[in-house]
Amino acid sequence: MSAILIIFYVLAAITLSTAFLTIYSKNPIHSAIYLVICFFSIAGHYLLFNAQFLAIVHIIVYSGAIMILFLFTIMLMNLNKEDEVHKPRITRLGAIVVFCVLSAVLITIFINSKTIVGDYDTTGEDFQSIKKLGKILLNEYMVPFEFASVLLLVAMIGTVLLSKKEKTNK
Amino acid sequence: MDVTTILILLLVGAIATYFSGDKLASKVALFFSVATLGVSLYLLNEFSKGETINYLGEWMEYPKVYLALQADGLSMLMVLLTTALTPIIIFSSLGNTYSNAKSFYALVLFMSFAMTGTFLAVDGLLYYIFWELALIPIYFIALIWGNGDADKRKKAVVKFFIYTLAGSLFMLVAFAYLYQKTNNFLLGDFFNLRLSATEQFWIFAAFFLAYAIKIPLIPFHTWQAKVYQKAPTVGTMLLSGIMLKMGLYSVIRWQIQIAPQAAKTLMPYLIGLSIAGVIYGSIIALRQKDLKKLLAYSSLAHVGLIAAGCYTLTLDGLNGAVYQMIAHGFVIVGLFFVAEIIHRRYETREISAMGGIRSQSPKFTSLFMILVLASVALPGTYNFVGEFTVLYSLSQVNIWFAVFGGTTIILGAYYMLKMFQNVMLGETNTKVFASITTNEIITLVIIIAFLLFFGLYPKPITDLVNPAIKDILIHINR
Amino acid sequence: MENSLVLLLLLTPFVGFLFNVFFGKKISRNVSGTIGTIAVVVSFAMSIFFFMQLNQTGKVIQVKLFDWITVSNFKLDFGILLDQLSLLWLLFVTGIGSLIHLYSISYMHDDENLHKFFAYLNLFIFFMITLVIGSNLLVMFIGWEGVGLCSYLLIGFWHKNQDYNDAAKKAFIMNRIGDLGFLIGIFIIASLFTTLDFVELKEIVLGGTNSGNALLSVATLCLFIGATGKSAQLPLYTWLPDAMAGPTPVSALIHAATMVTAGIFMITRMNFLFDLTPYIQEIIAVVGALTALVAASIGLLQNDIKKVLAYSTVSQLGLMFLALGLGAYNVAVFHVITHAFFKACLFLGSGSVIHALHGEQDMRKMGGLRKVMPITFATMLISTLAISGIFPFAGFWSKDEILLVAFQNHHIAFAKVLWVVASIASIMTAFYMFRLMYLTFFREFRGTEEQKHHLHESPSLITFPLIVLAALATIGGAINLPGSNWLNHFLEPILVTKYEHHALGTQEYMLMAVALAGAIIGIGWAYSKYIKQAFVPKEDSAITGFSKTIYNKYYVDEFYTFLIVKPLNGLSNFFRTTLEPALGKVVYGFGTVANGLSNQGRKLQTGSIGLYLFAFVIGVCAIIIYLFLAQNIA
Amino acid sequence: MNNILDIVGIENYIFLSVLLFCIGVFGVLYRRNAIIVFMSIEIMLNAVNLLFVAFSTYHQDAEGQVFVFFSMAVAAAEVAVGLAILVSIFRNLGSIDIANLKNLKG
Repeated sequence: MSAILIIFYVLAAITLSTAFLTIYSKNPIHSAIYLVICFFSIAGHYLLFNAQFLAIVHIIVYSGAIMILFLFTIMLMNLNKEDEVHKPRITRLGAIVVFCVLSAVLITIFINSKTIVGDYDTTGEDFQSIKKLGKILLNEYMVPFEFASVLLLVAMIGTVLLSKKEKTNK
Repeated sequence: MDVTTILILLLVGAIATYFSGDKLASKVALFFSVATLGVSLYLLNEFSKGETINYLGEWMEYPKVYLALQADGLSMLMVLLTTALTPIIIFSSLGNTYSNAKSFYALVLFMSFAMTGTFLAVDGLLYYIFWELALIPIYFIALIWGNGDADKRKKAVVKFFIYTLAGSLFMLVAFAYLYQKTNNFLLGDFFNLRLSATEQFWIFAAFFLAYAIKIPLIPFHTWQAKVYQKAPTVGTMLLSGIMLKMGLYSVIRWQIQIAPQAAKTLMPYLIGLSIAGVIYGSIIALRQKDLKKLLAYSSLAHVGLIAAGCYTLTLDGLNGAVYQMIAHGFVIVGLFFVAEIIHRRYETREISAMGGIRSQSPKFTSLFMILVLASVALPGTYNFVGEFTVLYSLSQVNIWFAVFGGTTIILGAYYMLKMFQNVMLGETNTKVFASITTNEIITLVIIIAFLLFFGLYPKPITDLVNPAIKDILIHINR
Repeated sequence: MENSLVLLLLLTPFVGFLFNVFFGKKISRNVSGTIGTIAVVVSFAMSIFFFMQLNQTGKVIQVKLFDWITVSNFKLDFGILLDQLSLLWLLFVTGIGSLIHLYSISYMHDDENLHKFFAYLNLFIFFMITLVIGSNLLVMFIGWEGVGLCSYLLIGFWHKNQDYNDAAKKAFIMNRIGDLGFLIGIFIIASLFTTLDFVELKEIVLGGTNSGNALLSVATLCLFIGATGKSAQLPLYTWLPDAMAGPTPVSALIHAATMVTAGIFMITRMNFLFDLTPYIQEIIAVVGALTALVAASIGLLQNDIKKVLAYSTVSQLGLMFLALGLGAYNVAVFHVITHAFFKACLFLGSGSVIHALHGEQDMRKMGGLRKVMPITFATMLISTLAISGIFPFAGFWSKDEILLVAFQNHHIAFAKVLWVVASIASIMTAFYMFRLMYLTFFREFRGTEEQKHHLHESPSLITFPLIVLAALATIGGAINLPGSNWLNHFLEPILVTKYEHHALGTQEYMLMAVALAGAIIGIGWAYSKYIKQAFVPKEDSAITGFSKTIYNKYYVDEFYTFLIVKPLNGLSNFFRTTLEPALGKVVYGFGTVANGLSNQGRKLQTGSIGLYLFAFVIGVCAIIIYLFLAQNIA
Repeated sequence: MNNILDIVGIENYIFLSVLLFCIGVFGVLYRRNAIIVFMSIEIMLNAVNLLFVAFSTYHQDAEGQVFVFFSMAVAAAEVAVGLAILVSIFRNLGSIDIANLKNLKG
C-alpha cells in the first residue's frame, strides 16, 4: 500500500465524514465549519491529481468566498441555535431510503458499465499546468471566459438588489 | 400581380387601418377591401383566360411546410365571395359608430385575410394556420364590440372559441398523421396516399369534428345561436356569410378528397345528419323571439342542406352546395343587415317589440321582402338555383332525402313569413321608424341585385365552378 | 321578329310592374292604373296575334332565351313554348286580366297604395304568363312559385290587418306544401327521362314503354300533389276561402279565373304522363269529386258572399279535376275557360255589391239590391245561371260534358258513383248560388239606414267588365258545342289520347236533361226557402247541430291546427327550451370534466418543497433505472 | 505524481463521487433549514466537479478542468444570488424553514 493510496483513503474518509456531518449537525455554524473542512479535503484530492490551478481556485472560491458568504448569512440571520424542528419521521426515513436506493443504483450502474475509451495510459505530456490551462482558457474558451465574468457581475448586481431592504413596502 | 397580392393587400390594409386613427379607419378599411375585390376580379379575369393562379414558396424546412397557394374555380369563387362580402359588410357598418374603430376595422380586414388564405392554401399546415387565424379576430370582435350583458357574452364567445378550437385540433392530428406518410403537407401528395379504410375512417372523423363544429351541423351547433346574437352585426355577418363557408369549402377541398372511401361509406349517415339539421333548425326557428337568433337557426337549416349536398359526392350535389354557399352568404348578410337596420332604429331585437314597420317605410319593406323570398328560395333568386340543384342531387341518391330536405321549402317559408309578418306587418307601430338611409339602400340593393341576376343567369358561376368540381370528383372516384 | 314579339308578350306586364314600383307614387292614380292595364292589354293583343298565327299556320313557336340551370346530365334553358294549350290559357289569362285591371282602376280608386296594387297585379300576370308559356317544367315552376308569391302579396294587400296577413301566409305555405310535391315530381321525371322540356319529354315518353313504371306513378302523384296545392283540392284547399281576404279583383283574377287553374294546366300539359298511370288518374278523379262535394256542401251555409264564391270555386275546380282524372283533359280545359268567365263575373259582381255597401260582405245584411244595381244584378244572374248549368249558358255545356264523361267512362269501375257525386255537387251549386242571388238581390234591404242611402250602381268602369264577362258566360259554350267541338279539335295536338266523339244519341240527351233537371231542382229548392219562406240565415251563435259543423267548414282548419301546427309549435318549443339547453350542457360537460380533473390535479400541488424534492429525486432514480438497468436486463 | 490513477484507480474516485453526491441528495431531502439544503447542493456540485477532474486526468485532457472552472464560477454566482434570496425570504417570513414556503400550493 503506497503512501498515495493512504493519503487518498484518509482524504476520502475526511471528505465523506465531514460532508455527512455538515448535514447532520444541528447547529448551522457547525455545519459550515464541517463544510469548510470538506472543501479543503476536496482541494487535497485536486492536488493529488496534480491540478494545482483548480486546487487553488477551489480554495479561494469555495473555502474562501462561498463559505464566508454562508457564515455571514448564518450570522445575519442569527441561526447559531439548534432550534430546527426536525422533519416528520416518515420523511427522514424516506430520505434515508432514497439515499440508499440512489447510491445502490448509481454504484450498480458503474459496476456494470463497460469502458469504451481504452485503459488509462500516461503519455507524460503536460496538460494541466497553470500555463497550459491559461492558454486554453484565453484562446479556445475566450468568449465563455468573458461571459463568466459577465455572469458574476450580473450575480453581484442581483445579489445587491435582492438583499436591499425594500422601502416602498414600508 | 399574382395570388399573393390579395393576401398582402388585406394584411397591409389591416395594419394601415390600425394606424389610420379612429376617424379614418372605416374609410381606409373600405378602400382596401374594395381594392382587394378589384384584385380578385383581375385574377378572375386572368383565370378565365386560362392562366393558373398559384404560388409556391418554401417556408419551413422541418417540418416541411410550403407557402402553397392555388386557386381553382372553387377557390376563386370562394375568394370572390370573401372579397365581395367584406366591402359590403364594412360599408354596411358605416352607419354605426364603434369605440376604438381602428382596431375594429383592422380586425375585420385581418379576418378577411385569414379567410381568404384558408380558401387559397393547398398546404395542410398553412391551411390550418389560416383556419385558426380566422378565429382570433372574430373572438375579439364578438367579445369587445358585442352586445348584451358582458358576462353572458363572454361565456358564449369563449365557449365558441374553445369549441371550434378544440374541434380543429383533431384536424391538426389528422394532418400530423398524414405528414408522417408524405413528409410534407401538400394536398396533392395527400391524394396519392393509398390510405386503408380504417385510416380513412379516422382521418375523416377527425376532419368531421372540425368541420361539423364550424359549419355547424347538429348536434355541434350549440355555440351558434348565442354567438350570433351576442356578436355585433358585422361579426355575425362575417361568421354567417363567410366563416361557415370555410367549413363547407373545407369539406369539399380536404375532407372528402383525402378520405373518399370513408365519405362514400358514411354517406347515408352524413346526409341524414345534415338533413336532420335542416329540419331541426327550421323547427326551432319557428318559435324564436329574437330576430338574430331566428336568423341563426335559419342559417343552421340552410347550411345543413348545403352539407347534405356536399356529402352526396355527386357533381350536382357539390355544384349545388357551392351555389348555395354563395347564395346563402349573400342572403344571410342581407338579412342580418336588415336586423341591424331595425336595431338602429328600435334598439331591440325582440320580434314582439316590432311590427307595423311596413306602413312607415315601404322601401325598406320591399327590400326586406325580397331578401326573405330569396331566403326561402323563390325561383328567380340564386338561392333557388342552389337549392334546386342540391335537392335534385339528393333525389338522385335517395328520393326520401329530397323529400325530407325539401321540407325546408315549407318550413322555411313558414318561419320566414311568420317573422316577416310579425316584424313588418300589422298596425302602424307607435315608435317612429326613421326612413332608411341611402347607404343602407345601396347595401341591400347590391346584395339583391346579385341574387336576382345570378338567379336568372347562373351560367357564369356554373362555368367557373363546374370544371373544378369535376376535378375534385376525379380525385374522389380515383 | 317573332322572338321579340314573344318577349313583348312576356315582359310588358313586368315593365308595367317595374314602372309602378318605381314611379307609381309620383304619378297620378289614374295614370298608374292605366299603365298597369295597358301593359296587360298589350300582352292580350300579342296573345291574339299569336293565336291567329297559330290558327293559320299551325306552327308551334319555340324560343330558347338562354341557358339557366345546368345539372350533371341535362341542361335547363329559359325557353318559351307557344302551342295550342299555352295560347289558349294566355288568351283568357290576359283577356280576363285586362278586364280585371280595368275594373280595379275604379274599384281600388280610394286606396292609398293603388300603384302597388297594380304593380302586384302586373307582376302576377307576368308570372302567370311565365307559367303558361315556359317550355320546361322548371320555367313553369318559376311562374308557379311566382304566382304564389303574388297571391301572397295580394291577399295580404291590406297589411295592417294581421288576419289578412295570416291568410296570406297560410296561402303561401299551403301552396309550398304542394310545391314540394311538384319539385319532387320534377326530380323523379328528370332522373327518369333526363329532360324536363315538354316537347322532348313527350317524344321520349311516347317513344318508350314506361307504362308499368312504379316510379312514374310516384312522379305523377307528386305532380298531382303540387296541383292540389295550387288548385285548392283536398286536402290542401283551406287556403282558398281564407284568401278572400284580398281585394275582390284579386279574388276574381287569381283565386277564381287564373292562378287556381294552374294545376289543371299542368296536368293537361303532362297528360302523356298521366295517361300512363291509371291509378293516379283514379286518385285524381276521386279527389276531384270529393272536393267538389265537400266544398259545395260547405258553400251551402256560408254567409259571406265571397266565401260562398270561394267554396264554389273549390267545388268547380274539383269537377275539373274529376274530368282530368277521367282522362278528358279537353273537357277540363273547356270547363276552366267557361268557369273563368262566369266566376270572374260573379266575383266582380260581388265586388260591385261590396263596393256599393262600403265593404259589407255578409249576405244577411244585404237584399233587395236588384232595383238599385240593375246591371250588376243582370250580369250576376247570367253568371249564376251559367254556373248552375242552365241551358244555353256556357256552364251548361262544360259541366254537362264532365258529367257525361263520368257517366260514360269505362276505365274506372266506380265511375257511376263519381257521376252521382258530381251531380249532387251540381245540384248543391245551383242551390247555394241562387241562395246567394236571392239573399243579395231580392226582397228588401237588411242593412243599416245609412248604407241604404248610399246604395248606388257602380260606375261604368266596373260594370263594363261585368257586361263583357256576362256576355262571354252566355256564349262561351260555343267554343265546344257538342256539334262543332272546336276546342277538342284545337287541342288535339296536345293530347295523346284522342277524345272519343260522342254521337249525340239518346243517352246523351237524357243526361243533359238530367243535369238540367238537377240544376232546376237546386234553384227551386233555393227559391222555396229564401223567397217563398223568406228565410234569412241565422246569427252565428244560433246555428246548431250538423249545420254548425258545415258552417264551420267541418272543422278542417281546426283539425289541421290540432294535427300539424300545434305539434310543430310544441316540438319547436320542446327543442328550444329542452333539447337545445341539454345539448349545450353536453358541450359544457366536457369543460366540466376538464375542470374537475384540473381540480384533482391541483391538489397534487401541495406547495411543500420537500415533497417536490422527493418526487424529483425518485423520478430521476426511476429514469436512471429505466435507462441503464431496465434496458440492460431486457 | 502523474500516475495517481495507476495507484488509486478511477473506480475509487467514482465511488467517492457517488457517495458524496448521495450524501448531498440525502441532505437536501433530510433537512428543513434552507441554508443546510444549500450546503448540500454545494456538496453535490463538488462531487461532480471531483469526477470531472478525475476524468480529465484519466483522458489527459484539460477541457474537463476548464469545465470545472466554469462550474465554479457558476456556483459562486448561484450561491451569491441564492443566499440573497434566502436573506430576503428571512426578512419577509422570519424563518428559512422550507416547510413554510408554501405559496405555490395549487
